[in-house]
Amino acid sequence: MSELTLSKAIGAGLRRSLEENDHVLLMGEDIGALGGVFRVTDGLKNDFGPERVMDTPLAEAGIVGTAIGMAFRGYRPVVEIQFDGFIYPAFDQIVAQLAKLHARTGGKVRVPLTIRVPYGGGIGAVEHHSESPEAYFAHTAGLRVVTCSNPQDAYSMIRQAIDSDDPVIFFEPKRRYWVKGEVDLDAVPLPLGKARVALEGTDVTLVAYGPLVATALDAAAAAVDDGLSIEVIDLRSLSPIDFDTVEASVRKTGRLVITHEAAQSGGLGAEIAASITDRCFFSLEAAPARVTGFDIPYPPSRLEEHFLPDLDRILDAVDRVMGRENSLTPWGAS
Amino acid sequence: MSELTLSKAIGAGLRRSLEENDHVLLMGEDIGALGGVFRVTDGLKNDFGPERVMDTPLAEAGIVGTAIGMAFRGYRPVVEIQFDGFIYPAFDQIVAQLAKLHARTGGKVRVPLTIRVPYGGGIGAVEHHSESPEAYFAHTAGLRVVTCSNPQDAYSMIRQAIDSDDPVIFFEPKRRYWVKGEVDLDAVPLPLGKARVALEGTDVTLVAYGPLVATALDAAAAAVDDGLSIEVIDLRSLSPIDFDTVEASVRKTGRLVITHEAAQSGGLGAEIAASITDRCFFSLEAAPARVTGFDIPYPPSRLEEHFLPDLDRILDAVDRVMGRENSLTPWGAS
Amino acid sequence: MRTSVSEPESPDLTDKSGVVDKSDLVTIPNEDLVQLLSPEGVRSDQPDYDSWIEDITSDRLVSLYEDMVIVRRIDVEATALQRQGELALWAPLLGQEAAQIGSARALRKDDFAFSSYRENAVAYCRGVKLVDLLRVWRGTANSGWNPYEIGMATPAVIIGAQTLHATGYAIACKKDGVDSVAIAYFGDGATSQGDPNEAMIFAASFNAPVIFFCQNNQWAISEPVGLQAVRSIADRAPGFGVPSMRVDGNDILAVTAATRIALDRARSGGGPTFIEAVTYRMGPHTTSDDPSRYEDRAEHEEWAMKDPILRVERYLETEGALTPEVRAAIAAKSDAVAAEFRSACVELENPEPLSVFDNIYAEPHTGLDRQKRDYAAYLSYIEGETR
Amino acid sequence: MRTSVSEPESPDLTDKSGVVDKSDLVTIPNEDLVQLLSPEGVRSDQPDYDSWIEDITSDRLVSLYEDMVIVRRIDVEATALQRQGELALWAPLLGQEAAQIGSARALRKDDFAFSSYRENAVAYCRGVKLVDLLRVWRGTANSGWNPYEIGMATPAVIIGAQTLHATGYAIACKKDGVDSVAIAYFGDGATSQGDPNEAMIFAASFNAPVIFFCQNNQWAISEPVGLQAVRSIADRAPGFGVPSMRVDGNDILAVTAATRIALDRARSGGGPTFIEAVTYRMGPHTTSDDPSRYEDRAEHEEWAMKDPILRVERYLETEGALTPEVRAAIAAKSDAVAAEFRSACVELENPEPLSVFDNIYAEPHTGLDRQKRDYAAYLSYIEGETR
Ligand SMILES: Cc1ncc(C[n+]2csc(CCOP(=O)(O)OP(=O)(O)O)c2C)c(N)n1
Ligand SMILES: Cc1ncc(C[n+]2csc(CCOP(=O)(O)OP(=O)(O)O)c2C)c(N)n1
Ligand SMILES: [Mg+2]
Ligand SMILES: [Mg+2]
Repeated sequence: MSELTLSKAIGAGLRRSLEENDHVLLMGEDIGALGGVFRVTDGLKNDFGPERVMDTPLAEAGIVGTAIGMAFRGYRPVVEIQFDGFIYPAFDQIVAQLAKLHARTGGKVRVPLTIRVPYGGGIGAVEHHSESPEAYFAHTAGLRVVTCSNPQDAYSMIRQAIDSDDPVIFFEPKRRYWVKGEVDLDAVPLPLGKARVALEGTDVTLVAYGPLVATALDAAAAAVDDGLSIEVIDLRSLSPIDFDTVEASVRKTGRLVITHEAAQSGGLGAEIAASITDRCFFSLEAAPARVTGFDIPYPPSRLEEHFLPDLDRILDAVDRVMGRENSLTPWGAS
Repeated sequence: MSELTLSKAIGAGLRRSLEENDHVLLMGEDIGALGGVFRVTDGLKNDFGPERVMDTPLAEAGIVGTAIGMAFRGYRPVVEIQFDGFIYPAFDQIVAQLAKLHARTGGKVRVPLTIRVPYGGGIGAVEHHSESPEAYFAHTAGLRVVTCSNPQDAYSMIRQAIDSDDPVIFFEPKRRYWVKGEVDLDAVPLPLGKARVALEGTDVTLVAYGPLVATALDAAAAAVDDGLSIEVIDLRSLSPIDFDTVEASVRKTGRLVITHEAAQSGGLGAEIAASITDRCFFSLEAAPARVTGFDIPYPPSRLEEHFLPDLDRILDAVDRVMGRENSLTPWGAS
Repeated sequence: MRTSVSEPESPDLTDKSGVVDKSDLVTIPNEDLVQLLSPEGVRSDQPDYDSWIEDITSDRLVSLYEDMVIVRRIDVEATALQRQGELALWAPLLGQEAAQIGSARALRKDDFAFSSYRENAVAYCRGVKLVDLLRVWRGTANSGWNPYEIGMATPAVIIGAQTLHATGYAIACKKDGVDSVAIAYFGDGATSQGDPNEAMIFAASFNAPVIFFCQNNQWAISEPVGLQAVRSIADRAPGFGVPSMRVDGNDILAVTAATRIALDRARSGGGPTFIEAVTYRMGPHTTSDDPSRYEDRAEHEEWAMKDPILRVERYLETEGALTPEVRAAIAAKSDAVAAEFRSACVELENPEPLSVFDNIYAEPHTGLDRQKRDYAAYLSYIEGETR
Repeated sequence: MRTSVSEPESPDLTDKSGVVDKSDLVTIPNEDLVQLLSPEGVRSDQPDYDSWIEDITSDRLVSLYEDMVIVRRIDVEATALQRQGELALWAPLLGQEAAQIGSARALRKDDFAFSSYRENAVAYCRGVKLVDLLRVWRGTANSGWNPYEIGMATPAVIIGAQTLHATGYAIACKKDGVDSVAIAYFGDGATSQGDPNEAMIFAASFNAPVIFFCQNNQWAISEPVGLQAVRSIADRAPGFGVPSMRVDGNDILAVTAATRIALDRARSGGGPTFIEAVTYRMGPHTTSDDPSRYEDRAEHEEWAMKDPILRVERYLETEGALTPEVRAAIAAKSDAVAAEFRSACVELENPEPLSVFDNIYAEPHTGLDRQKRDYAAYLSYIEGETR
């Protein structure tokens, strides 16, 4: 056990995978000497050489496309996309090639590629550096999509992603890179597709993932003062989604709040609300509520607090599903 | 009034827009002499010349990107993407540029660009020619997304899309290109963002759009034999979605079925189910049901009937929301 | 060898003649084209290239000729099958036989080809089973064969995407320390896409053993090559650091020589090479296309005179290698292939309904598994209902 | 003029020396670089270029010098503001003053520039209000100015995307029958992206009056240009049918001349031109970067000797044009600009919360309107609660 930041935990996971399997290699912009703009790959080029830790030309389609070609020969490339907003030039290679190759070839060609994407807001960055594009990929059949919320998961999940024979989009909650936690490098991890009950509770189920798990836990802690017991689920996997775990929780609580940074319309919150409503309609005491980013391009950083779900907005939604006074039905107003 | 196929109705709309506004121009692959692979632009290059109907090099990012540049100078380009599956190389230009330019510039730069996309399956085509990528765009703030289901709407909506000062992704239900209908070239159309009640009914609300509106109407007709009155809503606009119209219907029927060809997870059905559950939770007699494509890449054409929602699958879901015997709860089994 | 490398001549900066008239660029002038066998079947000496095809005696050439005849016959048969409703679509390679067979026959078994949808002759040379050529076009599968069995990826329909895969594969060959080569096939239209340009950049930066083999058949559906490129396509690669050759794509000897030069270069650590094979699409883009809407008949007729098979036939006749027996044997083999092709086609059954859920993932996916379960229930419920 | 056009020399096909050693390509050799003013401040004659800058007398050069001094001062001030927490980030252009000011000052008011994030000097020349340079980096807006007011699009952060916009804009100029020109600014790293390659293809096919102005500052964050390109970047364009020039980007005279040649060509119907301005990024990539992790100090020092401002200073001194009065005036103006820049910065207020919903669409959008309504209700509810 050692205490690591989330970013160092990912680095440790990459290191271990590089050590254990010589077909693992890293590709990306500035991942070598610089160690990546977030230093996640710090030291790896030095230790494994430029053949295994490859700085590439500045072209995301090129990176993903050539990585696919390497996978054809049995490699397991781990690609870094420098920021969330820079993944779109590679969209065709991801959606039309990476996601479909295994199905296209009747399972003959495996594409065990991992695409690491620092994602989400909250770091005061300029445009294109704070996006949450996970819904695009979770809607794309053939991909697995995961995200982590703590150093232990960061370490274990990156290793599981690399080990998976399917392509995995690995979203890293960049504003939590500096969060520290104990990491057991030999822990037996949960299966990659499983959600985790981060906090048990009885009144409301609060589903979060990635950067908002910490916010959700804060909200749950604050709710205790209001006499509310919130069960927090860290989704971890966004494709597939572990609905069994969410369902079990909602059957118990009867109430569901979902939070993510991505825009609300067509975001994962919609899928979770719809699927859970379908699975446990008669257990629900209220309509599931969503606390999400708005349907706008990510705003300038001085306004990001008015975009990002926070503790107060989550608790307002909790009040709503609890039938308590809330912003949409202020009792003073009636 | 004249009787036109849906594809000819779009062509007529393009022609009228080209006539009325000399800043309208068409761009795309093979749209000139060939008239497009579906002949939607047939004759237009001949009549308006190559300066207004521009065959372009084979590069979707290039087409959309240069069209954006033209919009900077006041043009209203109408771009054709040859098939749904070929839009991804342009994804960055659409999502990171087109969708965001107006917001980025505080409204200074308008991008009245229309992107026409023949979409959906059912024509027995090879891979990449039968996709339904609408959810990607409906989840993208800054875009409007619409689709039509009949020649009159095809004509009116393409004209409204071109007239809109916002970028519009215009999905054309390719397997309905040959459907005929009366088109009034001077009809006063519904606002672009409005849904249309295609058939009134009292028992179940069935929401469809694009190619599946016809299927939904067939299902409604068949349901009459079972003593069921289905209200069919043709959504028309996918961003924004006219939830008011859907809500009004569901408040009346208490039951909701949504159908689309796109994969279920993260598809528009999820958003509609979630939003309507939120708006009329206490009017719902059953969980909204979705009848959609599966979470798989579009299958080879000999299997597409096992992917595309059809009358029987829709009626099975109708039975489900009605609490009747259905495939998931066969009474014989219990 | 330097003669074979394209040296793009730079446009004159002082030329202010206004709008470029590209009409004359549609057909590329023949001057700087490598040609060893003329349309009339006359062999010309080109020392730089001749040495690479010394082993292609008349006998060997007969065998290449046979390949060309057979794939042309496959095209005819496939088109007929499409007309008869047995195939949904077919993309004929008519006119491009030399480009495809000349290059593909130059490959080693351990090389790997990444192609587009029109490279049926390449697949044929790689040893594809005939039935595997049919699956995609009959609509029973999204790709026909196991790439590892024949050393060829299943075709990419997204224009240009495969060039990056080839480049990555080539980089991997280098990492593995083997001298296998990747070859990417694509068309003139594809050169406008970002991907093939990025592929050249990656190939140059990583000195990848990859061949970019562009069949410039003058058309991208209805668009003439002049819309994609105002200079010859082979002129682009050198600027990226990728040497290029421009060969008569209807001359199987020139194509073979150029491919062998590029292969040798790649195997010996010399990196990527670009080959432009100048040819012509004599058929429609696919069986659903109607070239009469855009094609210039005169140009078509001109190219008919440059037929890749005819010139070999003429040459072999002069050499006395096309005896009646040889002709008869080839005709018999063609007939046999066509017959096998046809019966393989009509016998191709629809896959099982539930197979739509197969192989989407390599490992279980709970979301999809549930959809499969529900759909299975639905199918048996419906069956019960209608029974 | 043909001397100015890049004629890529083709690599030798017979070279089988194995893996290319690109280390020596990081710094591009100077031989074929157009230079009119040496680092020592010595003016050399180059007839082809001289005629284009005949009007740049010492007086005019003093004014360009002043621009360079001021934008360098802005960079210093901005970096200080970032260190003090007043700006979130800044991308200094230190070392690239000549490339940006030489090219931007050559433009006409009705021309239009499309740039990346580092072109603050271009915006300065286009007449941007100082405060408008700050908004993005302070985080109060996603772009600073109204593009139509200064004839310059707000910067594209997605590398290379703007090259297509410039090309489309140029095509539109042609359609409008005006002789305005679009200029696209981008870096050496950007040349690896698909978009700029597609932009050259579209520009060539439509003969668009666009200038592709590449500032090769040797770095894309930590990646040396040798990773993006194994030959000079200017070598690529000719293959696309876009003539190119390679100029000393630290020589404001050479940059001005090249840009004017390209502008003239574009205005008179000659189509696109590519200019590679060879320069060096003397600062970090942005204020969050740490070049000590990757940069070669010796190389840095070498480039320091080639400073674009110093050489003009030396030349003007020889010419006697940099009198103490002139120096004092420039220093005073720099101080004033810096002071205004600073106060504009600290006075920039956060926008209103509900403005996040503004201008997403040009026309009403019911979905977003509802979110705005709900969030307004939330804000006033929260305010009421905490009151
Ligand atoms: C990304 C993408 N855009 C458009 C298409 C539609 N399309 C299929 S083939 C083709 C023309 C290709 O021309 P070329 O590359 O010259 O190959 P050829 O068909 O001549 O062999 C087009 C535009 C596609 N398949 N993929
Ligand atoms: C599509 C995309 N990928 C990655 C980045 C991250 N990024 C920002 S600047 C930069 C380097 C750009 O180098 P260059 O084009 O040479 O311009 P310079 O910074 O030197 O001016 C990178 C990789 C980005 N902004 N956009
Ligand atoms: Mg072609
Ligand atoms: Mg640079």
